[in-house]
Amino acid sequence: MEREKLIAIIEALIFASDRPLKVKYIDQVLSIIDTGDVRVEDLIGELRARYSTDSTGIELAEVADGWQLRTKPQLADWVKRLNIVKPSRLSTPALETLSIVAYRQPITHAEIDYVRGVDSGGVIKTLLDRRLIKIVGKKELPGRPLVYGTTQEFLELFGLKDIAALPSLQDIKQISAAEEELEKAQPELPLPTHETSDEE
Amino acid sequence: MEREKLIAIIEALIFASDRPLKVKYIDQVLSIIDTGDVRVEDLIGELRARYSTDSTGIELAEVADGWQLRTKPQLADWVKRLNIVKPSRLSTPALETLSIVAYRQPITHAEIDYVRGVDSGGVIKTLLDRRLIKIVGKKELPGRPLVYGTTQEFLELFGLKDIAALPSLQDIKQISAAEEELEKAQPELPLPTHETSDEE
Amino acid sequence: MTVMEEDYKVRLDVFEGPLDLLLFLIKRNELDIYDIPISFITEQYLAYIGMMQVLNVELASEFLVIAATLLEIKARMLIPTPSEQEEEAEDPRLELTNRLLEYQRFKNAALQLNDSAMLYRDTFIRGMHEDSGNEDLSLNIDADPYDLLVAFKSLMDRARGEKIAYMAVERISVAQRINDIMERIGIVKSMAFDALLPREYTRMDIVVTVLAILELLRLRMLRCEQKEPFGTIWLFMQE
Repeated sequence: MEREKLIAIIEALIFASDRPLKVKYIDQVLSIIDTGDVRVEDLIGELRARYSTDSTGIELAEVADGWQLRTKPQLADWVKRLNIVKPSRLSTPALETLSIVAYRQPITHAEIDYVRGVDSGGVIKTLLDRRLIKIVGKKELPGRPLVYGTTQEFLELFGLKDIAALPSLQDIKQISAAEEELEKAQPELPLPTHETSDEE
Repeated sequence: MEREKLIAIIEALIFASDRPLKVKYIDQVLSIIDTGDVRVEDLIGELRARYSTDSTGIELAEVADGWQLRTKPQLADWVKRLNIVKPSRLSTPALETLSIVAYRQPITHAEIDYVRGVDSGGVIKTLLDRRLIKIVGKKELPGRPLVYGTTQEFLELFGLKDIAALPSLQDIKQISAAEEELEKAQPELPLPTHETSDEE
Repeated sequence: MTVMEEDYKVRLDVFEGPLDLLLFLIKRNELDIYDIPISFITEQYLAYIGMMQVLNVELASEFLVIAATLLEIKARMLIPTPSEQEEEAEDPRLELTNRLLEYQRFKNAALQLNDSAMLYRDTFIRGMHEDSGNEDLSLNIDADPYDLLVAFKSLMDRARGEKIAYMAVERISVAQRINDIMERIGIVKSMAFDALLPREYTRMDIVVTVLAILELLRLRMLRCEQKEPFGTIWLFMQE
């Protein structure tokens, strides 16, 4: 196999690997073909040189006894800016809390804690800051606790016309109803008797 | 800033992003500097060309309305030998259902069942859980059934730029012509004889 | 006929549903999908279903629905049409033909989809995770209502699970369970194991039920069968 092709394979391997890739693993992968007297280390050297020019944003680094592609340190500020600009997913606690507020509003802090089984103070604060939930009043209970509900921003973010447009638990039951019915139905079925059924 | 430097930044951004990166986010990141009349699309084009040679194992692909670095499909067997990723497979029912949703979205559960001729509840659930389809709303029909559409993840899985990039639906024969024939034949309503119709 | 049966048996698990079976029958007999000989295809279809029943293969109810549709079309085609006035009478086969064509179209589309460069099968993205800053940095959020629903449902399930576990203490004993099982199985003579469990069962219910069954098996009051690994466990009344 040509040298260029081998370099391409090594590049793909290092790129796809979830941790720094050791040379011995590259050797293993390539062991099914005859690479002649080409040394993997030399090929990596060539690949590394290719990434060392100023016009590339990635570099091939030797880390933890393996090889890894990563963005060049001098571009770090740009990459950080990306994290600010790009949308991210909500964390699980945030998503859980938001779903409780959405489906059970108006709801108090204590009730959210009860459902989640953990204190949700921090998450509630984050969601308030992000304007996804808001204080909608106080409950007629000792201490008059605040109650929360979702905001217009919440609806816009999730692309919902109104709160009634949220998919309901009933909806999800419909989806999996087929499976459940199948499971339920099975036990009741007449036994596959061994001696019967020669009718067609 | 020089062109080469800008390309390097864009490469770093695309590399650092865990999902296909939209041009608008690149624009936003670069908005703090004066890029003159350079268009990000053109820079991406240059970067893409750089990755298109045989000596690289990676390619720059336009996926889900964004840009992503991926290993070249022709090197898949080599990468699989690393055993680092769970291979993704979809069952035939899943693929069928997915293509129906992709081409006919927004579509209800009942409509999918009608096309496939079997209940698709279990498959729909699986596809929802794998985030390949999503609930896009409710239909103004009795019972307000949910309607489904495909997701970003669907586009990413199949390497599609957008839904319009799907190949057009095709028959074995040309249907339009055949349907006309069927319609022509109708008024006479010939009884179905087995030896008829050897047209074309 | 025997050759055909062999053929079907091999293909048993291949059919995705009745439409898939019909398409197979049409292709196999080299029929014209635009002019389906309905009595012939109905015969073939029913023969297949009959065979499934002989082989004790559990058929989805949709197979029977399509069987009924075929018979209905067949009947309608046998009714002589007063040819003059029924100018715009529809071919009774039209809807079925359209469904078959539509289904075939999507079968093709599915194959095409499967042929594309699939992520994690034909192509791979960067495996290593860059140190992307914490997510709170981001000002906007990628949101999907289904995420909310799933989050809420799992919370509710979790809550329900706790309640059941709490009540488990006062559930019935092994002795009670034995009486219960014998009473129920005495009527129907045989039952699937899971049918013996309450509708909402806890781990404790399973344990109690298994202990009760083991006891009944030991006493030779029940017989137990399982056709395949992980298949349904059937219990028979020992006469």
